[in-house]
Amino acid sequence: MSKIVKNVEEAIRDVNDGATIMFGGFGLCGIPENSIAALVRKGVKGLTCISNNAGVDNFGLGLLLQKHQIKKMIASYVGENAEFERQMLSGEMEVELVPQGTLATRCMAAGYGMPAIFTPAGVGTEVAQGKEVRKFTFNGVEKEYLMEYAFDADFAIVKAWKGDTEGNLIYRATARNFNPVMAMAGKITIAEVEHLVQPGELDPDHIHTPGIYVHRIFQGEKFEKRIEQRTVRKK
Amino acid sequence: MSKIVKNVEEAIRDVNDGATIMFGGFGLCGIPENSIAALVRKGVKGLTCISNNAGVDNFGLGLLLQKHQIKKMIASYVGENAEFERQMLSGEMEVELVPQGTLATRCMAAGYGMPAIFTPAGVGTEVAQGKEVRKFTFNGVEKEYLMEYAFDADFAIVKAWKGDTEGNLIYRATARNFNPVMAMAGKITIAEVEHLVQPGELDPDHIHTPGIYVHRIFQGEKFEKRIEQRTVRKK
Amino acid sequence: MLDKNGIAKRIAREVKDGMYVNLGIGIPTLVANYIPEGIHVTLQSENGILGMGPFPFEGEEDADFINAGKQTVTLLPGSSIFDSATSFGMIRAQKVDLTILGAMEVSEQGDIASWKIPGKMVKGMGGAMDLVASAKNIIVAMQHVNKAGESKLLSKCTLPLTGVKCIKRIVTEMAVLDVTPQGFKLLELAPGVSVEQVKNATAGRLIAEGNIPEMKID
Amino acid sequence: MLDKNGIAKRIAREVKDGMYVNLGIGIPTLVANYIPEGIHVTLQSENGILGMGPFPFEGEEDADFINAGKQTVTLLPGSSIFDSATSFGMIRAQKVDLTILGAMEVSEQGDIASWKIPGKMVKGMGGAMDLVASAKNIIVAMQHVNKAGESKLLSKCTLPLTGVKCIKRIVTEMAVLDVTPQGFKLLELAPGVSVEQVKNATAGRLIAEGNIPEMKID
Repeated sequence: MSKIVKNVEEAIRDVNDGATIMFGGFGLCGIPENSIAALVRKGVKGLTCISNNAGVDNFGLGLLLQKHQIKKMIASYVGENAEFERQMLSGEMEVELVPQGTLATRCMAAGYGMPAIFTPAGVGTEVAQGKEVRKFTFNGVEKEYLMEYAFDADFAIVKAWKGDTEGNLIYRATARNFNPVMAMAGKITIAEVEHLVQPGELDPDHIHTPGIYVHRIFQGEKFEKRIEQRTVRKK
Repeated sequence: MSKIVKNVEEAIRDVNDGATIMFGGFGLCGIPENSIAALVRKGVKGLTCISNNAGVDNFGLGLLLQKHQIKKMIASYVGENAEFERQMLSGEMEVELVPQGTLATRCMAAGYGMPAIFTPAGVGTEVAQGKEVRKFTFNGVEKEYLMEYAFDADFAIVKAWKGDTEGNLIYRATARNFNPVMAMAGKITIAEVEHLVQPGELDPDHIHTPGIYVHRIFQGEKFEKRIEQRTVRKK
Repeated sequence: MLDKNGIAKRIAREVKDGMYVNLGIGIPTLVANYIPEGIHVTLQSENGILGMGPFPFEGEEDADFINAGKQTVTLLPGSSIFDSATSFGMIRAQKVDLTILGAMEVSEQGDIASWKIPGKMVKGMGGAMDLVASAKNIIVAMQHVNKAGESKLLSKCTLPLTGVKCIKRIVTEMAVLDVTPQGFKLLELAPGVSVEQVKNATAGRLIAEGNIPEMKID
Repeated sequence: MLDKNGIAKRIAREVKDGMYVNLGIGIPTLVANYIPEGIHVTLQSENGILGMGPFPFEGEEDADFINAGKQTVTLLPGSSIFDSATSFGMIRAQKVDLTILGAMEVSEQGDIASWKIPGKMVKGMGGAMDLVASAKNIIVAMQHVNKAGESKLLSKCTLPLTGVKCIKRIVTEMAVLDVTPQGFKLLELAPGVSVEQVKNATAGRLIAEGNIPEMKID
């Protein structure tokens, strides 16, 4: 039973209309760009996407947005995307804005088999509407917390730097971000990697995502790795 | 403000009678043996120890046990220690047995600033006595979960393979075990390492415990690294 | 009647290609020795290993490489190491396909007792409560009767429980049995064991319908 | 009146040796440029960095190395990388000593609004709600009045909140103020700014007792 799929089309073969999908990445950093492009080509519709951001107008999840493939977006920050704002304000797309830490922790909760977690983020704000608020004394301080539920995603699609045929993944620098917590959380987890290697080539002490979480893995055909804000200093 | 302390005595200088301490390690693997020995020498009493195991009669936490320094032990498995069993059955020492995953997750909860977590472990058993039981539907299955509280420990004492002067830690193989989750959870975290190195010598992508969690670090004088069950096969 | 290795051999037949398997201490550990050729199985050890290998060669043992039974082990190519919270996270999230563990008692409801004899022995539950509460597929490997000759398959457990309504299948030296709403359903007999013998050794309700086949082991 | 860099300079004086500091987008980011020599500070970026360094040299930028503002950055020796759950875990657990962020409005109770203008702009809260709900020490860096000339220091916020009763200190182009049970307490004035000017620019209760010293910046 090999986890290797021969290409991105095979990896997303059963991602159908109406699926709930987690996408790793922060901004355009560490996004599964090959898989996103394939989902655009496949034309699946009515997707619920869980991702910290929504890409930019012509890259990342912005490509799915342009084709109106996203029914609902669950994200923490969507500021860099004019088409997103248009679809949201016009009501064409449903949007659930979630604090970034809550987003990450709801992924983690799913990956750790915890149905719900408590966080102080959003207490007293509109994020708390309709949610259970509970007081806990933690480290000697009494404080209110929101109960937030683990995400329930059909697929997690992540991008790693290196992966082996057992599904073990290693991320590079801040391209790690949401990828490990989402990889743990998907019912089916698809990993696209820059370098697919043989078992034994990755140091067991340095694996970020143990292979048990990864169901399908492939080496991406091409990684553009676009930079959103190129900031440099002179030599 | 350096995190480096010159020796183990300085590292445990303010561990006083009645302190609650987390000890990393699984069995005798990855235990902070220099710190344990120093606590024995210091003679602090009335300790509450949170550790998966309680050492063996003449090594690890067993040494603190022999000197009657432990008031209460919170552990998941204590089967290898005759003196432990004696003190427990005689009532000399208070014992709270906690499922291993619950133990780890209660540490993690503290490290992640989550006052409580939900786990199915122990539902319907004596572990559930007096605890809140709550039903959740998670991944389509309704199930009962116990609410378990984050630990509140004055100190976490961990052992790592390599550490740098910023407090970043890397563990080796299964000596990792509880060390990273406890390192995150202590109000004051003390790390003894086999190799203390300069900033920049550890790859940022391979740090298991970011330095922010570690308050004091030192290179242990001597590591015996005793093996509990030597099992081998013939060449 | 099977010996311990026989029980392990029979259980090894439940292991399928691609599975992630957690083996408890005792008989379950022996299962690793009998996994059929050509089947790729990854062993999880709850102290933080995926891809656990055999014991090290003499002189190559290393204190930093142990399994959940504190035995020195090796890692296979493609293995990974993780912390205890992650380990039990993957257990709770049902990423581990099959859990095999020992027991002192199993009830016909699928309850299991395995960690405590009041006033006598309290070693602690270790990871057993987490495993039984979460695993989607649990096989108990144990003797059918205890050292006093009393059945360990009961209508109700007498010892403190490890978990409730969680055990699906039991393999003993005498038989393979499933826990069903009607009771222990006898599926297979060990070579040379009769239905009558299993009935006598089973205190809980036993269902033995039709012709019970003999276990296939080798 | 201070310019943006002046505000950043003043805030940099709040940063102490050994601190872990999270800097928000905008003015807070500038604070990094003014941290006094000889003080060792570790910058946290909530996308998963401890030990964030300056922007890369031209031609050395790398798409895999960005900060929470999506800008290309470098790592300093002794840095570490971690996932988003760990990042916000350390924020919730109050391991980050000081958080500096911008705001649209702050109330005299310490409430903050910073993420949404109904019907107009909804960028999302990003990590701001997590940061303000957890941080033990938060400084807001902002202009005293908005582009329409209206005060941003109010008795009550009018925009959707980011967090309640969490802001301790505010540094604007005009003043340093603390949030106290009695209202905004004026601590320091920017060079050339009078108490009267601050009063006029502050819609919430302002407490200006005794002789208000001038800010020290350089």
